[in-house]
Amino acid sequence: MTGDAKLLRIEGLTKAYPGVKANDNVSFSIAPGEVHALLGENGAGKSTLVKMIYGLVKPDAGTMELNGAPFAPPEPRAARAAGVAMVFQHFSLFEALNVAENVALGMENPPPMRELSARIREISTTYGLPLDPARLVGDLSAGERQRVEIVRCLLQDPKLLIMDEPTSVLTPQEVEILFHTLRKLSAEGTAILYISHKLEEIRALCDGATILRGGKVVDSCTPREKTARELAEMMVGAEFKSADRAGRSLGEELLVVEGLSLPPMSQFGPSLKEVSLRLRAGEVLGIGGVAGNGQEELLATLSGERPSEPGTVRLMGEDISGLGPDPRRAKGVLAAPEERLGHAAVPAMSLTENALLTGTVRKSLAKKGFIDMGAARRFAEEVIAAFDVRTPGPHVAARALSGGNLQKYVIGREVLQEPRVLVVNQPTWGVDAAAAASIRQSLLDLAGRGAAVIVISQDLDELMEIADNFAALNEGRLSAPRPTEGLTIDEVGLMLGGAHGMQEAAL
Amino acid sequence: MITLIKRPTPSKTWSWATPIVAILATMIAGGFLFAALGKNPVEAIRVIFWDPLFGPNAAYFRGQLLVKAAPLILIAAGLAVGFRAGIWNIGAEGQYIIGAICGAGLALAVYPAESVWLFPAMVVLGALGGLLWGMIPALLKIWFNTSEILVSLMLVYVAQNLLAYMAFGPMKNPQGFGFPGSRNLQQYASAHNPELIAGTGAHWGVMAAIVAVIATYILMHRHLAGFRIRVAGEAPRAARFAGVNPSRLVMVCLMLSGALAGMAGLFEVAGPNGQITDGFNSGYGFTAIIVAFLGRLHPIGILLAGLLMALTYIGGDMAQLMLQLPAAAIQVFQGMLLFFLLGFDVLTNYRIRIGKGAKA
Amino acid sequence: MTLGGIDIIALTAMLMTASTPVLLAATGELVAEKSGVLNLGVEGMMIMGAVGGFAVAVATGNPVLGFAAGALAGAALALLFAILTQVFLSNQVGTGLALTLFGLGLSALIGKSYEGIRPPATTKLDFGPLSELPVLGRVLFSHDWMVYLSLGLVAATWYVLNKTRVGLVLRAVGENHDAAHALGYRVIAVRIAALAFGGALAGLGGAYLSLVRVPQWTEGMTAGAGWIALAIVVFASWRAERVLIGAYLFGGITALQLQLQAAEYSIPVHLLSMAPYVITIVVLVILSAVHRHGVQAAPAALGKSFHASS
Amino acid sequence: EEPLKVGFIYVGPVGDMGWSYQHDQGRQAIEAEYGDKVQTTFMESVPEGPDAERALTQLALEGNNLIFATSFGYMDAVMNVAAKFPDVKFEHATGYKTADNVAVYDAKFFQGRAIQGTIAGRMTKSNKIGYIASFPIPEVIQGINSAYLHAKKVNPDVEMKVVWAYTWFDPAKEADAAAALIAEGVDVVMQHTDSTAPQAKAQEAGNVITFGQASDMGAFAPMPRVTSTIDNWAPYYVQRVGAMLDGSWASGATWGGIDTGMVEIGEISDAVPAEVKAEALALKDAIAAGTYHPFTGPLNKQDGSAWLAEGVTAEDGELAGMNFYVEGITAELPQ
Ligand SMILES: Nc1ncnc2c1ncn2[C@@H]1O[C@H](COP(=O)(O)OP(=O)(O)OP(=O)(O)O)[C@@H](O)[C@H]1O
Ligand SMILES: Nc1ncnc2c1ncn2[C@@H]1O[C@H](COP(=O)(O)OP(=O)(O)OP(=O)(O)O)[C@@H](O)[C@H]1O
Ligand SMILES: [Mg+2]
Ligand SMILES: [Mg+2]
Repeated sequence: MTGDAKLLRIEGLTKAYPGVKANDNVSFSIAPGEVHALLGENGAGKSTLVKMIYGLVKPDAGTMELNGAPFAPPEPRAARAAGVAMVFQHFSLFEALNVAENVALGMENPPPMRELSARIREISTTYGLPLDPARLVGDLSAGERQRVEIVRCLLQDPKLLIMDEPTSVLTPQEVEILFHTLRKLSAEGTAILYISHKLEEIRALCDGATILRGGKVVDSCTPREKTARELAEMMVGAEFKSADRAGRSLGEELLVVEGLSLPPMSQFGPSLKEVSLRLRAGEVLGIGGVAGNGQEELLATLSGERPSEPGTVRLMGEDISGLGPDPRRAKGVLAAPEERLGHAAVPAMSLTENALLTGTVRKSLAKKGFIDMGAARRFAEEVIAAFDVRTPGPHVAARALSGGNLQKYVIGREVLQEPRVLVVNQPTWGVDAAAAASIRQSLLDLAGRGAAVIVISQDLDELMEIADNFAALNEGRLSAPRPTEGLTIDEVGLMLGGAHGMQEAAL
Repeated sequence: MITLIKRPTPSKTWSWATPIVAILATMIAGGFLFAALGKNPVEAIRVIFWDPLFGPNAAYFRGQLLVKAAPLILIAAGLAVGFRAGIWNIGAEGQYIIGAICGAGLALAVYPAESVWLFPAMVVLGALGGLLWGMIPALLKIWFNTSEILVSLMLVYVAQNLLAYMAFGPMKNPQGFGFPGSRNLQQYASAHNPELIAGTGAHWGVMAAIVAVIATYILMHRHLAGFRIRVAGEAPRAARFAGVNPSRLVMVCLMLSGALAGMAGLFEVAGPNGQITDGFNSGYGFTAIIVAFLGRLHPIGILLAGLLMALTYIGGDMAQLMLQLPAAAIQVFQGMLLFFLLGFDVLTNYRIRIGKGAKA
Repeated sequence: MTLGGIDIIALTAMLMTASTPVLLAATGELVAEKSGVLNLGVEGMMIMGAVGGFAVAVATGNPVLGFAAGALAGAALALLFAILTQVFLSNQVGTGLALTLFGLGLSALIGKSYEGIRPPATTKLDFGPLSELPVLGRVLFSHDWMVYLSLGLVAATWYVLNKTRVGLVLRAVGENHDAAHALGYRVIAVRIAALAFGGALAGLGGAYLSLVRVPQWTEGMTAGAGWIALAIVVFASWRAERVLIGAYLFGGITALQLQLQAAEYSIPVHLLSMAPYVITIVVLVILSAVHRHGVQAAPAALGKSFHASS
Repeated sequence: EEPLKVGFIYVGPVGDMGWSYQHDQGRQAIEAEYGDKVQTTFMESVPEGPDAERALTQLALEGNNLIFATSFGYMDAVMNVAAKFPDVKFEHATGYKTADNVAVYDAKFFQGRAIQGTIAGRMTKSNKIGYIASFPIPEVIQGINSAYLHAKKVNPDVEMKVVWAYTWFDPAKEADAAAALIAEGVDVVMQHTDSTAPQAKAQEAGNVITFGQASDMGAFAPMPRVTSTIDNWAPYYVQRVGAMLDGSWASGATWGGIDTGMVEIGEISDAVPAEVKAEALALKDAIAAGTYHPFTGPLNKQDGSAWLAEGVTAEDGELAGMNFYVEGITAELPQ
């Protein structure tokens, strides 16, 4: 890749954190109008790299050039002024502020609010991402929130748009619309730096890719010319095997949910409306849908965090609707929530203590309420060993683990308690391909041992890969489950309730 | 340039060392303050920290140290449980007052009947009074989602007025020539909370404080219930997931801290203080909040912090007397101690980098 | 105009003066809390403002300089808090309590030589014939300039918070400091500035107490006003205009309580003295019940420490 | 020769310009009088209760031979400590419990109130007098009754409005109380609280007169402060220390008035008309000479029941426990 046509050129960028080189002598370049992918496992250094381009992190060594001129933004303000915009991996939005205010915060010299609102309306409709500037962001769905981030970038006419894992929260139709927008931008000459763990998307969208492993550039390629498996193997640097679904047979009916309704849990949350489902031993039920449509609520009622009306949840004929989490655990109903830090695990507490969080009922980690620390540590070590959790030991705080490793720990903690019914929400969210594969396999193995598993996920490929039946959750309503065999992505998209009001015309 | 780098896990070494470093820093800064006031700094520090423990009349002051520290520790031990759970009871002062009123009320009502059951009944009633007063913010929080910080604080002022009403009205000593204040329970054998061993200062409240420290230690660090309370403070959603009922947690924490504060009030009114007067409460409920933080919300830490705080009070009084150091200087000194303790705490959770290359 | 033996006009005029210190302090605390910092040291900052303002007013004979010094003294103490909580990431609740203790002590030390002195008088604004107007004259046009300044500050705070970019950034920092940081805003700097402003207003409130309302310097003269200011911020559900209502309501009930006594209503004094606090609780309950499913009032990052990890 | 060590504990800061300040003036008078023969120390802002007991013990342990405890609330603490240190002499202000080594002393502040009441009754135009009371205790009630009786005597139309502040010292609250009274139409504000806040409020209002309390509050003369009742402990303190020095100290109860100098009447300012001033001074002289007692019958209690018959004067013991208003006061006494 040579020539003066390059928009951004990076030479030897290096950034070390205590004990780890997040980026090690990274070099690559992007041309105007190019859609370029950054690929790599969790912790490979992708986010660190783009944060340096955006001025959030200062490189230890190396240089950058933008349009041929040296480029070293001391802070995001400078990067924005130079025409670099970024959509973050974790949204940088303010729930209690409205759309226009959120947009204004991402701009250097925003026009007066009235004018800005008009421009938001205008730009968002032009690109097929309609937004009401006066609505509170907290009231928006995940897809709409992302539109806010994108519109915020578009309003600045960026030359380079960075997107860090933008599609993990979108429906297939929304992804299509996003890609349409990105292609339009690229056609207008905007370069796009795109990070995602979803390899099929990379193949569909990107013109080039740089692959990072352990902070170093290990390869580059044109994604269209590779299969997803090949891409994954380039990232991991090893062979890759897909999930093994063999050896399962469906048994008796374990869990029956009927007419389950729940008011919203939080100010901005959705409610559950008349949810019904039946689950048999050995079955994996996939529940798809965009985040914010009742997934958290569903998990909370099934785990017992939010007990429901009598008769709505029955385990093998027994009404467990009114039971809290611990009694349900005693009966074998376990769960692993989506949010790893702060819900499934306590960030500041050690892995041993986090084992106590859910393990006391089935693993006798306490006697008459008094904690048996030794037993808890042994259980934590068991999870670490069985699920290949990479950590110095069980004394380490949960927050010190990378996302993927913590996720393996959380899933492992529940799986090793041998549940009858396990409910997981977003088991592989933001987790790299290798770790995701091992998590999926562990769920399939659990079902193979006769447990029933509900996998709530936004990743439809994942659901198609491991689920026997599929149901869609949309605005708190659950569709009737359908067998995954023979189900097309288009049909699934329709089950998910379309593109949530996006303008089909814009496609 | 100073940069803080978060430690993956808190440093055990520093969590023990920071209090010592902070106390030394306070002595140095306090020395400058005392010197500025024209006093010999070394002598002032010695009078405050050394004399009460090992000075000429130390035998008396060591006992007084317990008398002063006991209510602080008893209240702080209860508060810390709630603080760990993220439930901010700022109104222990009010619960302390109500506990005293309830317990003393019983004694005054049955006066002059003597019975071995009277004092235990007073303790129960005192705890109950504090518990009920603590329940008000709990219930309002559960029913209406009202901030317990403010409700408990406002209730302090309500309790203070109630105390004044009692001291000037229903509980006024009928043989007191119209002067405010109740009978002195020190002169009512069955109701008196006496020194258990003469000269040690140890009364039932001191015993209760020790028991409270041990009990809260077991609760918070050995028992599942305490573990869950800590989880609730660190990550409320994780606590729910673990099976904690948030409403019950609010009730339990506020009732527990209220009951302990109420008991402290009762021990005080039946013992060292002796009577219900309108100025009966001397800020123990508020100082205990500081003690709880100084002790890092850990029962053993609270025990030490309570003693340290009591030492600065008693030593401060001595400095006032011996060196004519103004009472306000002692307050400033206590403030500095807190600042240093809270500020140096950063070393437990962060590594400090100074100099070039630190800016990352 | 009297109602049940109470002179409503006099009461209103009185409560405006009586409420001004708390109004100022609460407005300052509102700004600090909007940026996501809970500073429980209002009482300490107020009393430092009271002594600082008094000392300078006496030394210079100029109350205006006194008020400026009061604001500076409050801000200085707030900066101490800011350094501890923002740079050294100390616990905000504990540090705030320590700040109160420290401020009370330090002010008493500084104030020793100012006891029993009278400060220079703060002038009342002369509205000429306006102050002769019936009803309105007493209520609106009979005060010293600080009363009007405090009202102006509330209005300005409302305007800046809701209508300007500075206010937007401040609110953003208080809502989600990580997102604000990712967008390139200096979270710590914004918070330090907000704290300093809060301290300055608390100091101004304290100076008003020692220079106008009482007027003299005495140890511990704030007598809990700082705590009331904190309560009023919550009471106002973090809205500037409601801070005004809250402060005047509280001041009004307090003043009314004494007027009822003077008018020989035979309500037990202690019940009356409790009234402002009980009513505050009742109003809090009503507001909380109303807002239960409505807009969440408290800034989402309130009381949480921020440490930029990148 | 070892100096005599004399200790003091004060309930407030010495700079309160009121109660504790006046006691400290007395302490300084001792030093001025006896020089090297005495050595005094004090502890300020000592809360009533166990802290006071500790402070007293501390003073005793430090070798003080005579200790003044200057607040009513120290009473039981004084008795406890005195029992433990029989060789140390204690003096307790305003209390009523004595022992071999505990003496009590107090001043007849109601005598000053009689003079204030006379001036108030003469000078009020609205015929409404306001009274900021601290706590409903005998000393304060004596003051209210005395002031009312003497105002009424010279002006039968006078009304008395009482606001209970429940504090000895809270400038902001006192200012509010004064403002509330002024809003009720009073043009005389009396106070039994120690700060000058009411003086400042009266000055602001313009035509309201006040009286210095505890200390002279001369900064507000000639208006609004027209005169004052000063607590002057110096003569008593000097005399008691003298008794210690010559070995004649004995326990007892002292209730001094204008005659002993313990109650001092501050300069009557020019704002008071000459004939009123003369009347007030005559009253003062009569009280000092013992020819007039402010509570002299016929007097009825508020409920109309008879209290003192014609010509009978109130006993000290009876006054010490006074818990009722006299006839004519319309407010209700808090119970
Ligand atoms: N603030 C930090 N402090 C210390 N180490 C860090 C920090 N941020 C990142 N790292 C280290 O840098 C490495 C690269 O992290 P980075 O977030 O860039 O990975 P990534 O490729 O974006 O991963 P993912 O796919 O999970 O988003 C991490 O493995 C981590 O060890
Ligand atoms: N502030 C920090 N201080 C020290 N180490 C950190 C910090 N932030 C991250 N790390 C280190 O970085 C590693 C990976 O962190 P990171 O958050 O990038 O994980 P991740 O794999 O990218 O997960 P996710 O996909 O959820 O972002 C962890 O091992 C952790 O030790
Ligand atoms: Mg990451
Ligand atoms: Mg990343």
